Amino acid sequence: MLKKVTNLNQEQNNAAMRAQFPVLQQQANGYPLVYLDSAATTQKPDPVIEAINVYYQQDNANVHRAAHCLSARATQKFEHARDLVAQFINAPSREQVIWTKGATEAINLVAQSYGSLLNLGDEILLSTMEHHANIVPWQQLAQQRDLVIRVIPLTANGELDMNAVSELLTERTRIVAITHVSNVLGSVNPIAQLVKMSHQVGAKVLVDGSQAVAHMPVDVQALDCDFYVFSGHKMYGPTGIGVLYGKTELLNAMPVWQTGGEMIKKVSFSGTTFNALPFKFEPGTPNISGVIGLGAAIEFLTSLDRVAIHNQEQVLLAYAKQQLEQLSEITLIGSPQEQMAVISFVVKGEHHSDIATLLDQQGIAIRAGHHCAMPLMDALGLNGTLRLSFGCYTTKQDVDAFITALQKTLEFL
Amino acid sequence: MLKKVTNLNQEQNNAAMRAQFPVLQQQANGYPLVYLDSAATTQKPDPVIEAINVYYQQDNANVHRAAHCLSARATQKFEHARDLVAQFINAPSREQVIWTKGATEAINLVAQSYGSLLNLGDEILLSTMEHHANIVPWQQLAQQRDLVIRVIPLTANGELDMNAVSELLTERTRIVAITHVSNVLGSVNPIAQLVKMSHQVGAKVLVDGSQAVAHMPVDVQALDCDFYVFSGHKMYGPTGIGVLYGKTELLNAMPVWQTGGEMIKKVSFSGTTFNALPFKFEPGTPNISGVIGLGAAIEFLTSLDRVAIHNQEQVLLAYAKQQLEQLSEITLIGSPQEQMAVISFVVKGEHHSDIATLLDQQGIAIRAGHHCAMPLMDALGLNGTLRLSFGCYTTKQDVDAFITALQKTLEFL
Amino acid sequence: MSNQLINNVFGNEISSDDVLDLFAQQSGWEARYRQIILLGKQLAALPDLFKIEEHQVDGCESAAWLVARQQDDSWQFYVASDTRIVNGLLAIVLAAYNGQSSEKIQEFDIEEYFAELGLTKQLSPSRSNGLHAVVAEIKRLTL
Amino acid sequence: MSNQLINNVFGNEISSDDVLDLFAQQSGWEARYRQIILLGKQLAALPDLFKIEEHQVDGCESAAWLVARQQDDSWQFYVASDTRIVNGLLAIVLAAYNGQSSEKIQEFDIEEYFAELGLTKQLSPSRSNGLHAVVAEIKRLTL
Ligand SMILES: Cc1ncc(COP(=O)(O)O)c(C=O)c1O
Ligand SMILES: Cc1ncc(COP(=O)(O)O)c(C=O)c1O
Repeated sequence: MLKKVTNLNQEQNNAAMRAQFPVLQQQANGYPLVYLDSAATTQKPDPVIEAINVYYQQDNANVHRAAHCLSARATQKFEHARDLVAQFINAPSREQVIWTKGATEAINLVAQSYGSLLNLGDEILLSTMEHHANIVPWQQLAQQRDLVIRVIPLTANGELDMNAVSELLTERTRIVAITHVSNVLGSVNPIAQLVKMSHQVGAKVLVDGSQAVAHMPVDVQALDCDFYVFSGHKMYGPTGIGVLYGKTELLNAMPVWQTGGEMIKKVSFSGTTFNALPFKFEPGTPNISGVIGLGAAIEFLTSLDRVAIHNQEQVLLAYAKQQLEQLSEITLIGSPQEQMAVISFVVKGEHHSDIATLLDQQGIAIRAGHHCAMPLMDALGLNGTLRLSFGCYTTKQDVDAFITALQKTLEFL
Repeated sequence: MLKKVTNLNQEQNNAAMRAQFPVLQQQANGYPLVYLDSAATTQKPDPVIEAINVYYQQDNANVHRAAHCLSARATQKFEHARDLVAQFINAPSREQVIWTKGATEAINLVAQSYGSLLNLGDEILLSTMEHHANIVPWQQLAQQRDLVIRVIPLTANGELDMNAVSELLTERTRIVAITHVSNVLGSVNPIAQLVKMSHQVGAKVLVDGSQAVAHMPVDVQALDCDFYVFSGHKMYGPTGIGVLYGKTELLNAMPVWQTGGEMIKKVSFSGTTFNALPFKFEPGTPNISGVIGLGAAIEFLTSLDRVAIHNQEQVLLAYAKQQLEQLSEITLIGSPQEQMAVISFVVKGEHHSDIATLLDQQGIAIRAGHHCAMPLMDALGLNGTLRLSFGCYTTKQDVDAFITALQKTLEFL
Repeated sequence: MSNQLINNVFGNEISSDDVLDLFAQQSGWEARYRQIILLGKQLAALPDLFKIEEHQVDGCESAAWLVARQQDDSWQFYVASDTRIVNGLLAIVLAAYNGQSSEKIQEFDIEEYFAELGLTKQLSPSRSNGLHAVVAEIKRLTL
Repeated sequence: MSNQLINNVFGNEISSDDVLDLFAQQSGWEARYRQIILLGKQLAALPDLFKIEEHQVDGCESAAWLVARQQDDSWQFYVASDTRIVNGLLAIVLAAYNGQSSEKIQEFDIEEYFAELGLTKQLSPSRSNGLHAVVAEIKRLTL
């Protein structure tokens, strides 16, 4: 559907890329829309929108146990998307890819199912930079089962304090739940190293890949993580669909969580037996169009020259930081060695919300607030930041327009 | 978007209706597609497909806490859909409409959250005709908390045995979970009466409206039920979205279930407080396009002359039953007094799967199997049935084509 | 800082009509937002002692507080937020509500007022500024 | 009914080439499915004693059983299903696999075979007939 765009210069490249994203072709408050909120949700390219359309216009039917050809076709597309995801993250088998409604549900699934195997005094290790989705489910679990939550602190530049990790990991640590990339600071965490250290004490590792999958290659076997979760809507795919990857022996050992149709083998009032992976964790009619749209998003992503996209995002990141640093009122938050597509900053003497509102008046969409990371804000002593975040469609022009509008806003206030 | 089609004769009506459903305009195995599997999932009309398109092409952004106009627009549409659902089922307030990924998740939410308030020896009352989605979550709960499950048997014609109900309801009954309409027999259950009886012993009632909402008006206040659940994809809406309605005092009293972003007020490692209804039960980025598509489906449904549609479905039901009864090999399963858009039958000496496969060869899509109702199959002494089910787009021609193909199949075997 | 609640000029000296007049002369976001921020600066400071959870209005990305006092028939509202723009918007709201009776407050068409000001979007429940929540709270208190 | 496993004609007397020849002459669903059902009728009955959970193949909407026996180098499979069409499809599968060595079974291109028969869809994992599961199970047993 989508060819690799090569042999064009950068601007033509950008134009060809942006042309595929209908949302970007609009004005906001009378200015051309500059969308710098991709960490909240990415925009969707034509092939993804089209895949959803085609599904509803040609193939819509309930999946599995198909007696009729429409259902067989829907099932085939649905299960093909599972293959695409498995390849995308290099999962050893397709049965290890479980559909959820998003990263949040995937973490809840692990916390409530795998978590039910934990006991009084067992420890869970989180970090200060986690998104609420990777904190609250563990807090709830800890309350229910009398577990202990420990927290990896950050260094001054906004990275995991790896020196603290070896002390925090104990023989009681059962789960380490950690984000691959911070949604506030952009910090990329040393997952492979953390996994190795955690496995040494017998702890399992869940990686929150929400902010990673769209921006860097993810290889769950190379990371050797036990669980990996992400949302479709942050990687150019539809809303309402996400993925839980898990190691087979863990997924098999875990009790079922939500139950209902599709995930059973035999139901009777005297007792019920359950289906095998992946269906064991997929009760009810799934988000079929969401799954198929996510498949299209992965085809879109893999059709791109991902190294080039990554490089472009890195160049923009460096450029935006350099431009921001020239403004004396601005303080960048965090300066991790490896940073991915996200920049947080604050403006001296101004509330983030005022800045965001005035930028919006100039067509610039960025996010202001705690970014669902209140414990991180507390640790930083901030009540919020302004955050700009990039996607494959972000250009130098976007950054320039943002800087111009920001300068204007600062003069204005 | 859609005008009431009046002053046309029935055939023109039908043609105008069918023209709105792109899936129906195709051939299956060389024959015009005859889709008689609407109880599994309904087809989607243009306005629903278009609403999803418009969202992704013009409005896509993460909802709530909007600093920028794209997000404000997405939020406005998203929350407007909640108003539409509240009106559609006559909920007293919009905050009582909670988005889930489907009926299955809605039942799991109640079973796991409200269910956690139940204690040893408390009783749950189900019926023999329940879908697995309204059985297995309660079985799991009963196992975890040592509860007792009781089951309302059916009468010979496939209705709830209301005489048995008064005996089965005891002062230990805490929840009655019952389907509004059977997905196998089409039986319409006397919910208002059941609710009254259940409330007399202090039990709460959850109604599984999956097979009702597309076919009959639902008024949760008139039913006085405590919870009502349904899926969008069975009422002309998208996949991956469903609704839990609940009484405010119950929803407020229930502990949170899944947790994460959006559903919190304040998060810190020393403790977390939660948001108010409906957000308390909606962690993470929601299925925004699903919600907006469901809103469009409700606008579509309410734009129709629903009485006329209901009557047409009833006429087709009677016609199809009458045609089937003329075939000596056919036995209809169940003959409830009030029946909705669904017919089950078996063929003497033939396996349902063979019949369905051969009908599929002739372009006819019906379902064969246990329909996620194994306990009902056991009670009926069957290993499966053939099921045809209708939607607003089903015509007499569909039924005729089905009967012709069925006769041909019977001759063939 | 004093611990006394100080009545605002808004609604007492500056009416909603005054605000409408002010905005009729502004065009473009810059002029409008300059005006908003100026109005916000004229809000009487809310003593810290009132900035407690009881007075905090939920549903705002930034913090906002609302204190209400009824004397005889009419209401006075005291507000604060930690952002300039929300302060300005609160001033505009108070211009319509302060010194009014419950009936007048219920009757007043605030949507229409904000529409005339060209600020419809700021009042929308889909905005995170919390203005909608403050207005809803005022209406609830004066019901 | 005997308790003995009886070798099938399929794969032993009727080869996959024979089946291909048979289907080459049929066109239209009626002829093809008539042929399938006829083939199914020629399956040797599987004694009830073998119809136990251990032999049941998961993933079928209808029940299907598979028993495998290896003698010297070659395999014999014994199957049953409660539907006519699946029985026929199983007969077609056995025509390719019975009497073959593990290597031959692994090598045989069953997708291509079903494609030539015009039955690609019946072998698809998205079909509920369980044929795909039976073939997968045979491949697993002979690995
Ligand atoms: C009566 C009934 N209840 C529950 C369900 C489950 O709905 P879903 O699979 O959309 O969650 C269905 C549909 O399959 C149904 O027919
Ligand atoms: C790091 C991180 N984890 C988890 C989430 C939650 O994802 P979702 O809301 O799609 O479930 C997000 C996005 O908001 C995130 O950025």
